[in-house]
Amino acid sequence: MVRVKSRYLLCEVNVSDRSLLLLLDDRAIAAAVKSVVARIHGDYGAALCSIRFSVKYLNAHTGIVFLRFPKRCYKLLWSALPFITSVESRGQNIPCFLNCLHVGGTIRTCQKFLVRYNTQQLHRMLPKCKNEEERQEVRKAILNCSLTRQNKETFQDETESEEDEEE
Amino acid sequence: MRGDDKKDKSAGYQRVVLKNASPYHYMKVCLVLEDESTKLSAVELKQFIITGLKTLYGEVGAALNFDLLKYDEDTRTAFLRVCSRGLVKLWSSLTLLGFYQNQACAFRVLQVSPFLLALTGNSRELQLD
Amino acid sequence: MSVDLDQTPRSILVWERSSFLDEKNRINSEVEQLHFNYKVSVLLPECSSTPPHLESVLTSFSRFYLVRNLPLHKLLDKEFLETAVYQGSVYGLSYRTRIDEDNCVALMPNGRLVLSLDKDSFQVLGFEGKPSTFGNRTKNRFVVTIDLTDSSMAPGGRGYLRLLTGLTSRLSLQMDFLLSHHPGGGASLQPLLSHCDWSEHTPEISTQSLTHLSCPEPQSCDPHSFLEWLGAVHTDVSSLSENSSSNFLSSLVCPEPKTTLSQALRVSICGLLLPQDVHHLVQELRCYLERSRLECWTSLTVHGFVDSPVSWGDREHGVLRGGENFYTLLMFHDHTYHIHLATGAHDTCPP
Amino acid sequence: MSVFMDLNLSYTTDKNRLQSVIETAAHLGFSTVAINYGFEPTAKKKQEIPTPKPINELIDQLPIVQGRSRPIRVLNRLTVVMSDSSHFRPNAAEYRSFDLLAVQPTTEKLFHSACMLLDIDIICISVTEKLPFFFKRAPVNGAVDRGVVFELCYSAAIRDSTMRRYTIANALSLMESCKGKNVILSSAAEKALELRGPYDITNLGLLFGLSDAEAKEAISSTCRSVLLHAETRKTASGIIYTTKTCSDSTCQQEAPARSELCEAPAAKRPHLAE
Repeated sequence: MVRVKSRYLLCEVNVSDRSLLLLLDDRAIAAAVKSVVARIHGDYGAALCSIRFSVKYLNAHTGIVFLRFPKRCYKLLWSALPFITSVESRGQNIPCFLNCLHVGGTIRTCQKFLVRYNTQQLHRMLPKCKNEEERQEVRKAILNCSLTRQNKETFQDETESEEDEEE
Repeated sequence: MRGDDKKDKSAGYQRVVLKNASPYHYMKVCLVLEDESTKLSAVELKQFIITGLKTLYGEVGAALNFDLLKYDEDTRTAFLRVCSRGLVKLWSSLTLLGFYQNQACAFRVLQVSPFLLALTGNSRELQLD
Repeated sequence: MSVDLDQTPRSILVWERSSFLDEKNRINSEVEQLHFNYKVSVLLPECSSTPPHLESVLTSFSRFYLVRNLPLHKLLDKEFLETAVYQGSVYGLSYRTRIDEDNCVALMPNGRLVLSLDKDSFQVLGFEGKPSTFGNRTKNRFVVTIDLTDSSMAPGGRGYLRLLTGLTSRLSLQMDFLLSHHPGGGASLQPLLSHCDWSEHTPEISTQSLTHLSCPEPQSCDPHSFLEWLGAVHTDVSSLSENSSSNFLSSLVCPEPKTTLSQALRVSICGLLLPQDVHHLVQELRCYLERSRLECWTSLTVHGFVDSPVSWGDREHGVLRGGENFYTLLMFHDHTYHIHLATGAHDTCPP
Repeated sequence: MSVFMDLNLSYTTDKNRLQSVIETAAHLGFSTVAINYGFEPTAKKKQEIPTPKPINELIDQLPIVQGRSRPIRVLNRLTVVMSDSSHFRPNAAEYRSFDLLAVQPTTEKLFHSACMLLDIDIICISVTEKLPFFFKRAPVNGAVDRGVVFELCYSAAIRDSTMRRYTIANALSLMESCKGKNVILSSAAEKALELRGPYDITNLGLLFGLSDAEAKEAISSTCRSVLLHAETRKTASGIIYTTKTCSDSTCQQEAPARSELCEAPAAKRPHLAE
């Protein structure tokens, strides 16, 4: 049996006010992507975007999104993503942009990347900590960064993404 | 994509084989409208084609460069030039254009070639009786 | 399967530079190998009316004959073979048939009969052939090449009888046919024509004079740009004279460096044209260049038939979207020339 | 390659319109067309299967194909829209009067049976709605092996932007399973201006995920296989052919095709599983 090949785009939703992130949901992101693809690439893009496209995972806390595109047209669809300027969710227009961090062939590679990426982010945060308590917490978090142990709330995204079976 | 077959400078003989190197493709198209009396200027035709590109390929498609080399208002026949990479897009958007200002229309693509000269000598147009 | 919409079918352009004075020049073979010419167009810069010599060459182009519903086995008629095929060159090409859809037939001057058949007809005919080179995965078209001058194809020979029974009893192909003969003309074709419904045609000449033409420097211009410019001249593209690249409609401009021709003459001739006549025309144009005082040049474009089963020599030819096979000969005052040979997707590289 | 065909021109009672559609098809270079009679059975009341109008009643003189010296060939075809397995009645006498037989399954189960079992020539892929099911590899391969073809119609894509998206999306999903094999492209045109030329359709095929050569086959050689398949459906394994002594007006110019059927190549022999 031939595997249906897909590409997973790991994107970060950047907003000015992080509290707005909590308003996001899968459907809002999917609608935003679909409409921007239809705007940039027209009916043809919209047609491509209706086959096997889905928002695989969204972490409303960290603003991390996994998008799945068919492998043969992901470049075309990806090229429309920078044109997202806002996401309409729960009746509210959230100005934001998507920053693509990684493109992978499976969810697992994306997840591995995300762990590494988050570790880096924590390292960057470390010097900025105000008191010892915070510093300790960040250190602990860094040490806990691994795929086998997912217990920290910070890495909630990983646990959830592993539930998606790979196709 | 440029392959030099052989070069012989001494005898003044030079041969170059250019494969798929044509930068443009040329199309000879004819617009058929339901109401034959409708007048359409060259600018309107180009605008119309751009709308077609925009619906099928969005803003990216609308930005595709093509030239209206020649247009005959009476027969609504036009010569278009498009960069080779955009040929399929332009052609398919012409094919899928079905309405001009709420009246049915169709683009009949008469000939397509990577050489403009080829459009002047199509033996399929030979009429002997 | 891909979603790559940027690709276009293959095209080939061969650019060659040489001199008529060079003994090794291949111009004669290049002209003569394109057997079935549909249209010849000549551009004479700085010329206002057709020079009389040229006019006479053009009017002396051989006549050709259209035979309606020619049963193909008639081409194997003994009398026809003896008076026409064995004596000189016969040019025959099926007319109103399309190479990518129907059965197409060409009778070449060297006595070869080429049948480009669809799968059904090929199987019914039962004659040896090979699959078309352009059919990639599926073999839906077959090419049968028969040398009529071969001993086995002599009337009464084994191959001859097999083909004759194939064409009479199994596959009774009938098609409209364009025929011409060099040097005999209609007289040599009489044995064939006398049995059929036919009409005689003279190649059609048309002349246009052009004024105020921007023109690139032909010696140095890049081949594609030059062909584009020449095409624009032949299709009467008006934006060429305005020459403003910021125009909304068209950004086509004449390649730099450019000059302006105050006048030019465009002559074209259309029909089934023989390479011999084209060759005459080339010679006449050379004389014309010699006679003219100016630093001058002239161009000659020869279009082959789109639906011919062969292009140059016996190279197979087909149609994917357009079956262009043409060459442009650019001649200069100092006997040098440039030749551009162009083919489309279903064609092999020109000689 | 064989001649260009458009195996789906919608039948309308408006005779003039149908004539102009056929004339336009001939003008665009199609050598064979089929007039399609739609039949959509519903559960409530019993409906009559349409009977095809003889071609000479529809059009007085068949137009000459552009650039050729022969007239266009016109066939009849029936398309049954199936929403239940009882809608297709094998061996129905009414089906015999049509040259081509097509079904349009609306559920995955029916699609499966259409691919694997039903004695038909063409499976229509719906292009006016989002696909209610996925194309599984197994039935698609089964259909390819049996010589049944899938049909995509493009005129809906000309009419409306939403339909265009469905057409392209459904076409691409189909190509993923069948890899460009056994696909035909036809118009389903109701009006002359909804028809497009053969080379335009070839180019459109690229959007549907076909290659240049495959797209050209989709309007020529594959259509020819469909006609051969349809002929064999009426015969016993393509070897014996019985005919009532009524002149068949639709086959006037392809006289050799008849005799040659007997020696049709093995690949073109019918795949009658039953």
